[in-house]
Amino acid sequence: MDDIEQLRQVVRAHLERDPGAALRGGSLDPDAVRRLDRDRWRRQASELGLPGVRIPEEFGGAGMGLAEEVAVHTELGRALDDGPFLTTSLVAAALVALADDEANHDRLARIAAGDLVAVPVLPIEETFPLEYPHAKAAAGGDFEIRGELPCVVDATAADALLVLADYQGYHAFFWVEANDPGVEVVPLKTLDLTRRMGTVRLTGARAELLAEQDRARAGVAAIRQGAILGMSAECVGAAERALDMAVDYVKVRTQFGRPIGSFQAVKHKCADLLVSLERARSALSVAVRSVQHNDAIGRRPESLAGLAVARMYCGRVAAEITRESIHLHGGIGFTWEHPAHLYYRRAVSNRQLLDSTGQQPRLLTASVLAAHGEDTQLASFYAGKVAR
Amino acid sequence: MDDIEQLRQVVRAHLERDPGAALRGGSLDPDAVRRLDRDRWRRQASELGLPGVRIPEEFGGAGMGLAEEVAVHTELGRALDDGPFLTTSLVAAALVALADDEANHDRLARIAAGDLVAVPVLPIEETFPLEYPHAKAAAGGDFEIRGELPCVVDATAADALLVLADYQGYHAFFWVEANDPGVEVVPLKTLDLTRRMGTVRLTGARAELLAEQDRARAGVAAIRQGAILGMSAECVGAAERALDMAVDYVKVRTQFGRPIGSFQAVKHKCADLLVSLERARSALSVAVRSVQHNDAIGRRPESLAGLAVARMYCGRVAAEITRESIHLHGGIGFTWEHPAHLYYRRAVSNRQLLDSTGQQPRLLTASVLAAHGEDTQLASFYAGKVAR
Amino acid sequence: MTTPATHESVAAEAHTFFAARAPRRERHGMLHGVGDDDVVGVGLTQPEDEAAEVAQAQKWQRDLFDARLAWLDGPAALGGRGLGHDYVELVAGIAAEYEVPSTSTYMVSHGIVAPTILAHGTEDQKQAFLPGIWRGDLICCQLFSEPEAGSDLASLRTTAVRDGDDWIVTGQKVWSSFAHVAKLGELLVRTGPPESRHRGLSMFLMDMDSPGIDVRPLRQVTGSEHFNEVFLDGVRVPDSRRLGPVDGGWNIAMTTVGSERSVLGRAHNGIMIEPVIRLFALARSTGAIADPAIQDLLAECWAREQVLHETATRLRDAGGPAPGSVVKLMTTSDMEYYSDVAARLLGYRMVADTGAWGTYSWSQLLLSAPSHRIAGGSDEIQRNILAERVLGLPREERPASEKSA
Amino acid sequence: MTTPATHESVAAEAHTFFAARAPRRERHGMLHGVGDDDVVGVGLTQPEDEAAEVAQAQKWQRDLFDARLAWLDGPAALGGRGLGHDYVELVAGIAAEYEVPSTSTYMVSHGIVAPTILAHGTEDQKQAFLPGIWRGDLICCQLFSEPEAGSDLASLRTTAVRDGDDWIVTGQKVWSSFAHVAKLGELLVRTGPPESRHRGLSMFLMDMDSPGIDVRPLRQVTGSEHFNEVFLDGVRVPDSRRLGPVDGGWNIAMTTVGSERSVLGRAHNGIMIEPVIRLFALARSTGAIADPAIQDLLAECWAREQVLHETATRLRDAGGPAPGSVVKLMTTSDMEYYSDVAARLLGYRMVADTGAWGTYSWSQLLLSAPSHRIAGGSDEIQRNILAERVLGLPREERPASEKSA
Repeated sequence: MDDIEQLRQVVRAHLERDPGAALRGGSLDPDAVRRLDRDRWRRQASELGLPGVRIPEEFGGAGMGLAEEVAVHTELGRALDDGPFLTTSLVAAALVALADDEANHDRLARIAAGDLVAVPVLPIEETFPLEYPHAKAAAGGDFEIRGELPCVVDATAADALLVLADYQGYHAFFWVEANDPGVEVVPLKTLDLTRRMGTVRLTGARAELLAEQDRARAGVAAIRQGAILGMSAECVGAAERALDMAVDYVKVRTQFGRPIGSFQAVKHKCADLLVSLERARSALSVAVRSVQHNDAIGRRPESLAGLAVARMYCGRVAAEITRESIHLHGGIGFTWEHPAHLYYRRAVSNRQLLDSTGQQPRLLTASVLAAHGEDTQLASFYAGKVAR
Repeated sequence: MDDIEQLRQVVRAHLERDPGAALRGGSLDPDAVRRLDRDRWRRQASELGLPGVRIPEEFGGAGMGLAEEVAVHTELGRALDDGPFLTTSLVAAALVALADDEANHDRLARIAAGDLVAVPVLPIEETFPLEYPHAKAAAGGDFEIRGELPCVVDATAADALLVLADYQGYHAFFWVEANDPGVEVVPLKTLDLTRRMGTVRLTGARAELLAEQDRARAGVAAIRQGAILGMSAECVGAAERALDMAVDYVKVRTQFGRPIGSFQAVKHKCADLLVSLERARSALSVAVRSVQHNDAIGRRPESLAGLAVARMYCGRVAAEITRESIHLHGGIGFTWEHPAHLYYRRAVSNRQLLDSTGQQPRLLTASVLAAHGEDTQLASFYAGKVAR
Repeated sequence: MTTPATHESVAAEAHTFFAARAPRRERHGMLHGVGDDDVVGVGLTQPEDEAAEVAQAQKWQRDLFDARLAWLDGPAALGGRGLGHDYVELVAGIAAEYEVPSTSTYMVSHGIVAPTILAHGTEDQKQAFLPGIWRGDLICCQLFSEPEAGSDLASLRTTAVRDGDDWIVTGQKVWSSFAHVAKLGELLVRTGPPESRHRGLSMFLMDMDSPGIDVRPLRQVTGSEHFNEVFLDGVRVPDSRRLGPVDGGWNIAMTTVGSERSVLGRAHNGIMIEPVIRLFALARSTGAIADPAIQDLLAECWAREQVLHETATRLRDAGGPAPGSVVKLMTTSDMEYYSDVAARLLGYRMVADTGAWGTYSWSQLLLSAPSHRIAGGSDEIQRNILAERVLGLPREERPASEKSA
Repeated sequence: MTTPATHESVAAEAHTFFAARAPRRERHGMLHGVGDDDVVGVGLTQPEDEAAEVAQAQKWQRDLFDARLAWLDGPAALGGRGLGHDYVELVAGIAAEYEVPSTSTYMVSHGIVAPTILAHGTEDQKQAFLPGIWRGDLICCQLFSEPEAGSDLASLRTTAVRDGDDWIVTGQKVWSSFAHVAKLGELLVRTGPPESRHRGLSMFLMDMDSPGIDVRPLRQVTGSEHFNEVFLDGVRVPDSRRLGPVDGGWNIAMTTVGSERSVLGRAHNGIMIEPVIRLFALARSTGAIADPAIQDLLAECWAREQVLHETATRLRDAGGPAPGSVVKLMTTSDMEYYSDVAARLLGYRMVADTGAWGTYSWSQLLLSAPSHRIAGGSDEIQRNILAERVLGLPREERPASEKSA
């Protein structure tokens, strides 16, 4: 067993001992997920070091690499975990990229300890024509932000928000305490019942400027790239588990005097799903390797074709596998009590977020053309859409 | 059995007694198809009245309706017949629309008798930016045409060509004798081995003007609509037969001590193909009914959504079924001697011609929008592309 | 009335009836943001709305029956009108022009149970039940599937044991639509030994308020409670309620399953609130309609709808075997296609309910799509039916273990 | 050489070898209209070109072997270089930088037969055949399938009967690639009674010029003649040519079939002439690249190619069961996808050969696509393998009729 696989086993064992809302048995109460189980999150921090996976060791983290972080996302997806790992790890990655100062080091240490839940507030897709919140200088060296963003993951559980805002016509990152009177978080009913989301309304929230322009861009890149890899990995994990569940079920469910898993239609369906799963795993590893390569040569990540491959495949495959898993479970698969639909919900929700505008395939084509030196109008056209 | 079904049985029985090159057994020689078997075509005329199916009775035809003609095309597709019914029936339909004079009546009578093989020479798709041949007046009241068109069906077997040309900036139809020294037909190697095609080169061919402007437009409409229905029907027929062959084969081929048709994977594949076949049949009948309705109210047919449905489905489904039929035949399915590939070739070839530019789906959307009174920019944009 | 009914006279009656009770339906066409944004329709109502819906449907159905417009093709002696099926379609077409209340409560009653009683019931049974069912008083449900007998209906275990003039029924049924509001259940039970399989089943018409019946709603993944578990503990059913001969229930069940399939086929089309035109409207509202790739997807949706309708009509008229299986397989595939297109159009707007009209509501279609492949006989069972009954492929040989049993 | 080989030293040798014999490969990138417009590669050559191709391949392979670059991971005692698989990939990567002749003639010899002999042969057999195979003198073929034994290999009927030190082989084989040019055939025959099925098969290495062998090419739907029927009439094969024990051929065949699958997996990628980049070039040349719907299709093609390569590498490194089956299923699906995209891009230009570069030639891909689903074990067999060996689903119970036999 290699290191990554070992790490996955450790995380899996912990999540089995101390499961999230999805796998605790019984009917899932969406309202329970909307509130974060802080004690459990601290246990994941103290017993597993979860929030600090990639935070440098000097700030209390484990200082692991990208591949390890992706493995953790995969396991959390497999368990449909409802903790705030996705969002806090994005904030941690951004903070590392944004500023190397005392206040930030302190934040990173508190994140690693599980004491601080901080959430990124920015549109996930670069091409989507959303308005960013606007920031302006306020008294006492602070700033004031106004704006609204829908579907912010973990917003209802956040202690602090890392907000990307428009400041004097440029992108800048701000730190906002969630209990500021200028912050309102409206909980949303979500398709994915194991993922909390909220609309964040900033009505003159007091904010601390962390970074602007070039450094802010690095933070945006870290968050977007991390979100893509994280959600893609969750998809792979959720799909793995959904297929396992279906395979286990068809081995024991009998009809016509034999396990339904001995019928060729069922066997071939499962085999096809396995092939799909391998596609998703490969898409994820294409993305991870392309990011590693890109980091090594220090290029901007957003237009990476490798990331687009993961965005196209992981969500689509996970939605396929989790949907077919419901089908393979027959009648009980579409009852509320059975967890099959929870996997489908996570898969579809991530798929939607991974390519919210349906533009990823054509962006990929544009970047392939660009990489071949075919800097045609098309490539420039899409490059223009990506660039800021 | 209804009338249409009875007609199909009659045609089928005749084609079984007197089969075309595809079903005569043994290895098909593509060169044999390139030449037309005139005697057989005359037999189809005298014994079955084939070329005159829709030619009015007063000119020696059978004067049947659209549904009957489509049924004949379906049977000919089923038998992969290599006779010139598709092209001669298009010319006949155009002649009826173009001019009600003695010369034309005579042509119709000769077509109905199987003595005249005339072929339409025009680009099949309205949106394709092909240049039309150019006509100019010549001595003796005649005209002279120059231009080239590739992939003209039955060109190598034609006695005469019905050419759509540009005359003084408008469309006009001309009659050209194939033995004119200004006509050169270059035989082409075809994907569909049971369909002859040639490139028609007109180098000052002498031509008789049949109709121009409005009347020409009616002829264009008759030919395009007829070609779509004819090829769509052939697809349905070819797909039917390919599925029948596959089903017959899997009933008798045994592996693992049982007919392979008893394996669920094979059974379900066949069932899915049956569903696809029903889709194609329905698409064809949607198209036929929409044309009948349109004819009744006297509108232009080109932008008919119903025709687009047939163009989208019939070729695609036939290609799917004929390809899977090869697969279901196992190893022998991809040998040259087995006819399975001939069906696949016809299906793909027709599919390519039925939507040569991939524009049919979006044209359909535009016409749906237009029909709902949503005369948006989009609808006008595509309407503009269609209109001449 | 002494003059015989004609298309014209019945149409006039229908218009009069509907116009007096319901507003004309406005054609929203491609408007987005107008009206209810529910995209799935029947069976997906949340529990709290259901009682009102049932009451409204009952009132409506009673009036319709009294006006002799409810059962146009039924025998006059039983309260029907004695007309042809063309009259049914005629009146349905006219009803669609008005904002009539949903009568999906009667989907099983009128689409499945009533035809079965008409085909297999005694004269007494027909007289006793059919007028009430068509008048809307007797909502019906179907009690076939069991936890261990889904696709393999012949293996069911709920038993009926003869006791004088009665049968005593014990066991558990599941996936029963409308059981929680039904008065009459069409019940398939084992009256022979287990190894007799399909040759030892009988059919009964059971009063749903009999002692010993416990109906428990099952919550579906959409959050709605359309299906039920039904526990039967020593329920007494008079022998006079037996439909067909003892141990002769299988053939009757097959009639029922056939009707069910075509009802579901219809339901998916008719009751769905025009999903395709909704998708066009959605694409217009987001501006995605300008994208040629989206135009291609919409064209495919539109073509699928045309093809499905044509197929349903064509196969019904042709009278060949198993048309319901073809229509059902097409329908499930179409539903998945539509929900994929909706997802493509909506992007992130499908992941949370921000209150925007006609966005998050599509997630219900997405969530309900998998259930359509199971309900009314799984897609796999439909493929077996087509392969065996239409294409004549060999039945799967039973495994040796079962043969020796 | 006395210094041990390093990546650097072998790379240098390879560059020296290739540079002396072949021009550098120019990267055509997305140019359309340059070079050969064949899009399918191996096995689809028309018969007339084949003799020249084989002669060229033999010369090339001999030089490569003599330069010790042909069998890098083979044991030194047998003419190999004794290095790791990484060296094989290193040299293959360098070869791809030059316009080297196609050695697809050796696909079966090196990919399938040689590894089988190495794994199962006696020392004498290895010495007798492996150097010759790797030097290119012995082209090999595989003689497994029969007309009545395709997917069901265990039912094959060709028999070998012991006669002193020889076996007498009689029967018919089919779908044998390269049999018409091969010197050595890996032959699977029945040595036990028919009802022993897979337990009564033995493997032999047969000289293809033995009396009694009649090889007849089979013309495929593409018009090429890649496969053969092989008729065996009393062919004498010495017992010394037996590979493994009598009646022990099945396990050897399974090794072979496993290699075949991964060779086909590789072949579809490596030997295909970069279909994806060709599709990009085609779309640029027709202007279709400006259509967003086409851009989406091309992206899917590009992603599929990345995913396939990654999967092949990942599963090989992971060492789990049946990686070849996954790769094969992906490959056939990808091939069909590419040919569909080509058809979409070409429209009417695919229906007849007008002589235009890189248009009609795509029809060969379309025509060959169905054969990929059969060759090397049908897709259905691959799915069974994955379901049973990877997912642990139950084997299909044999029908009662066979059990009783």
